[in-house]
Amino acid sequence: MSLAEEFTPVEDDEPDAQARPEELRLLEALLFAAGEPLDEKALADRMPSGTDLRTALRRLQTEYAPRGVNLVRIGNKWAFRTANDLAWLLTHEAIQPKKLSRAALETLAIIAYHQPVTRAEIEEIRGISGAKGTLDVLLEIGWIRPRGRRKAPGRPITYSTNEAFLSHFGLESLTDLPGLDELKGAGLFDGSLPAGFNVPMPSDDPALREDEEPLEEGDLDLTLAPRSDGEEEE
Amino acid sequence: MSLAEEFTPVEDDEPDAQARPEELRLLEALLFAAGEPLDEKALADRMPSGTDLRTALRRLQTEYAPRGVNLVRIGNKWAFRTANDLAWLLTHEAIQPKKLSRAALETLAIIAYHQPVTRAEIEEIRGISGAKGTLDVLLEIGWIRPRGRRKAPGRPITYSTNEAFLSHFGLESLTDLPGLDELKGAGLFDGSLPAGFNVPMPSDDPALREDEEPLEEGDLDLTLAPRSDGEEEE
Amino acid sequence: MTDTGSAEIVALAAEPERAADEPALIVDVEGFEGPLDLLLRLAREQKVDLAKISILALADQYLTFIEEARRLRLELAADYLVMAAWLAYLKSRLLLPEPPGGPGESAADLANALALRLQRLEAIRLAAKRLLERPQLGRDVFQRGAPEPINEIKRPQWSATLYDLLTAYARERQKQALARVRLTTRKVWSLADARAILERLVEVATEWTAIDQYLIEYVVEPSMRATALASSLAASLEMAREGQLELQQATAFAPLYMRRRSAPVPDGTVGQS
Repeated sequence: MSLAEEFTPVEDDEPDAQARPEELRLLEALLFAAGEPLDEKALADRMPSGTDLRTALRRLQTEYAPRGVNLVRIGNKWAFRTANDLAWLLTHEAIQPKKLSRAALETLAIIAYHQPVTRAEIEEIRGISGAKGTLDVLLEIGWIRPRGRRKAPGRPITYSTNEAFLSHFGLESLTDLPGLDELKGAGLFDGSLPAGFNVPMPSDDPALREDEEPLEEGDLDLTLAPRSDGEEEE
Repeated sequence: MSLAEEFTPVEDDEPDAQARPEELRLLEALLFAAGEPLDEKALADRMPSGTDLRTALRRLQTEYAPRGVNLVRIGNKWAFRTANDLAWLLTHEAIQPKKLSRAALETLAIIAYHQPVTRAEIEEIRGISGAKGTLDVLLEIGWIRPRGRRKAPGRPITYSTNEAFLSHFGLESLTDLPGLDELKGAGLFDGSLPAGFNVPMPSDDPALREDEEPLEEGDLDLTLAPRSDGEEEE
Repeated sequence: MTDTGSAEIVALAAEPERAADEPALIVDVEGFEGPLDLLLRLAREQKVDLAKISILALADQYLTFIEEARRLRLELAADYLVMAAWLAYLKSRLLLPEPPGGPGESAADLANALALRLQRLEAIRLAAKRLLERPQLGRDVFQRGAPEPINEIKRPQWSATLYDLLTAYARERQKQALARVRLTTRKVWSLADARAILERLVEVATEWTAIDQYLIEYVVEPSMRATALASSLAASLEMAREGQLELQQATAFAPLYMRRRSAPVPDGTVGQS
């Protein structure tokens, strides 16, 4: 049963209701029910003759100004619209399940295990150039962050994963990522690995390493710039 | 040039505007913007947490009661509607309603007052067979719905009205059905009806009754199948 | 319901002015909604409260109507005939003295049940009428004419799992690991490479020179030594055969010396082993 059943309009709440001119009732009904904004002629035609439309519209606009619905003029026409400041109320966030591209997943995995890692290093491990688009995707999703610059020619940016990454993949810390033996045990690597093949022990220690230096101001803007679609690797 | 250009809302006209809670602005914006009635859960979801929805809806309903646009309750939902007495003004907006056949109208009334009810029970009250075509018409208009099956030989489908019915006829709930009390008082709704038919009050409570069981998959398709024209009763 | 029952009958009776052998009409399409509807209209003729109606008189009226319809060769729907049979039965029960302790319901009970059915149908018709008199949406009251749609913001939810991540990592690393092994096996000195280098070397080797020294200068990686030596030996033998250079080696595994041959010699002096 609904909470509304006990509702009965409380009459004494609006002492001025009686004093409100009938024209205002008519105008608000007309403007509410209309499928499109109405011009003054259309309104005048439908209102009782002798109505002072100017005054009535003005009073109605004033009445509604502080409300969640305003009476607005659009061109030469009038319409009710929800108040501008309430646009947020009329937006609905729909969750859209999306699959990460294979390139993005591989790049993310390399960052997770090899962090801090530069774009060139990712490309070397993957044996494919063009990691920029993928990095931008991952930055946009918010699972990686630029954390510093490598002390090397070109001072490339180093990337690491962040807390959102841990949270999404249900990891307490990067040390929870399985090592080579566990990956082998899970059947993810087959037997034909060369001698000396290794999987790094990832660390998300925020302290910069010896071969890293901090990002400068402006670096973040740069790396978060909207990616150009042409570069995207999907 | 429009008269509207010179309009600037006159602040001193509404001294109470400042005192009006923000919740009312949000609620009226939501309800005004929506094309369809909104249920209390949807409203609560959009309102800031801690909002006393009961109080806010009640106050809004009171505020709008004397206006040309009223806040009405439809089942568990709320919507703004033009005031009942202004039909004469809104002839532009009026759509010629499809005229319901006498058979369809009577069948609708039987479902409304006796729900949940089976086709055989409808035929019994009307003293005529062939209610199928009429039921199909009402299902197509969208005022009734199959809601379950009666635990009886043949497991006939039970029908009830739905929210679109309440909305169309401006009923807050089934207890507002016109003349319900008199009809009930005259003992006409619980006379020598078939077993399990002596329903004290019509109810569209979605919970099935003791003598009902749920529809199965496919039941809906069956009952909503396009009616064959031959069976149509108009 | 503007017409009275009798008016309907008159209309019905007057209507079919056609040859007797023409197909008959079905009465209920002519304005009656079934036998109860017909009974209800006939009852109105009695102009009394439905609760006080004479069921006997009503049964008579109904049966008369049916007979009239038959006389006019109107085809009646089965519902009407069933009702006629039932009313004829009821009439006989009502006219005969009730057998004491007879089976089932008394005739009066049956008559009352019929009266109740008629009242119920009338009540539901009244209810339907009042329902129809209510303000209706789209006719009398209106919803917002220009609703403002809710903007949908699509928020992606990424479906990658830890398993996906690990699989991707292993796949990527394995692929590269195997690719690198192939790359190193390709790192050999081909005979052509060796010969090109030797041809450049012999330009300066006018004196006996240990070939190893030159080669090590060129071959940085120790892992390449074997392939470099093998290929250059084969290339140098080839070049000696062509008379471009001379080779000499003191013993097995001793350094291999070579020098450019100043002038062609008919008999090759390929080094002694």
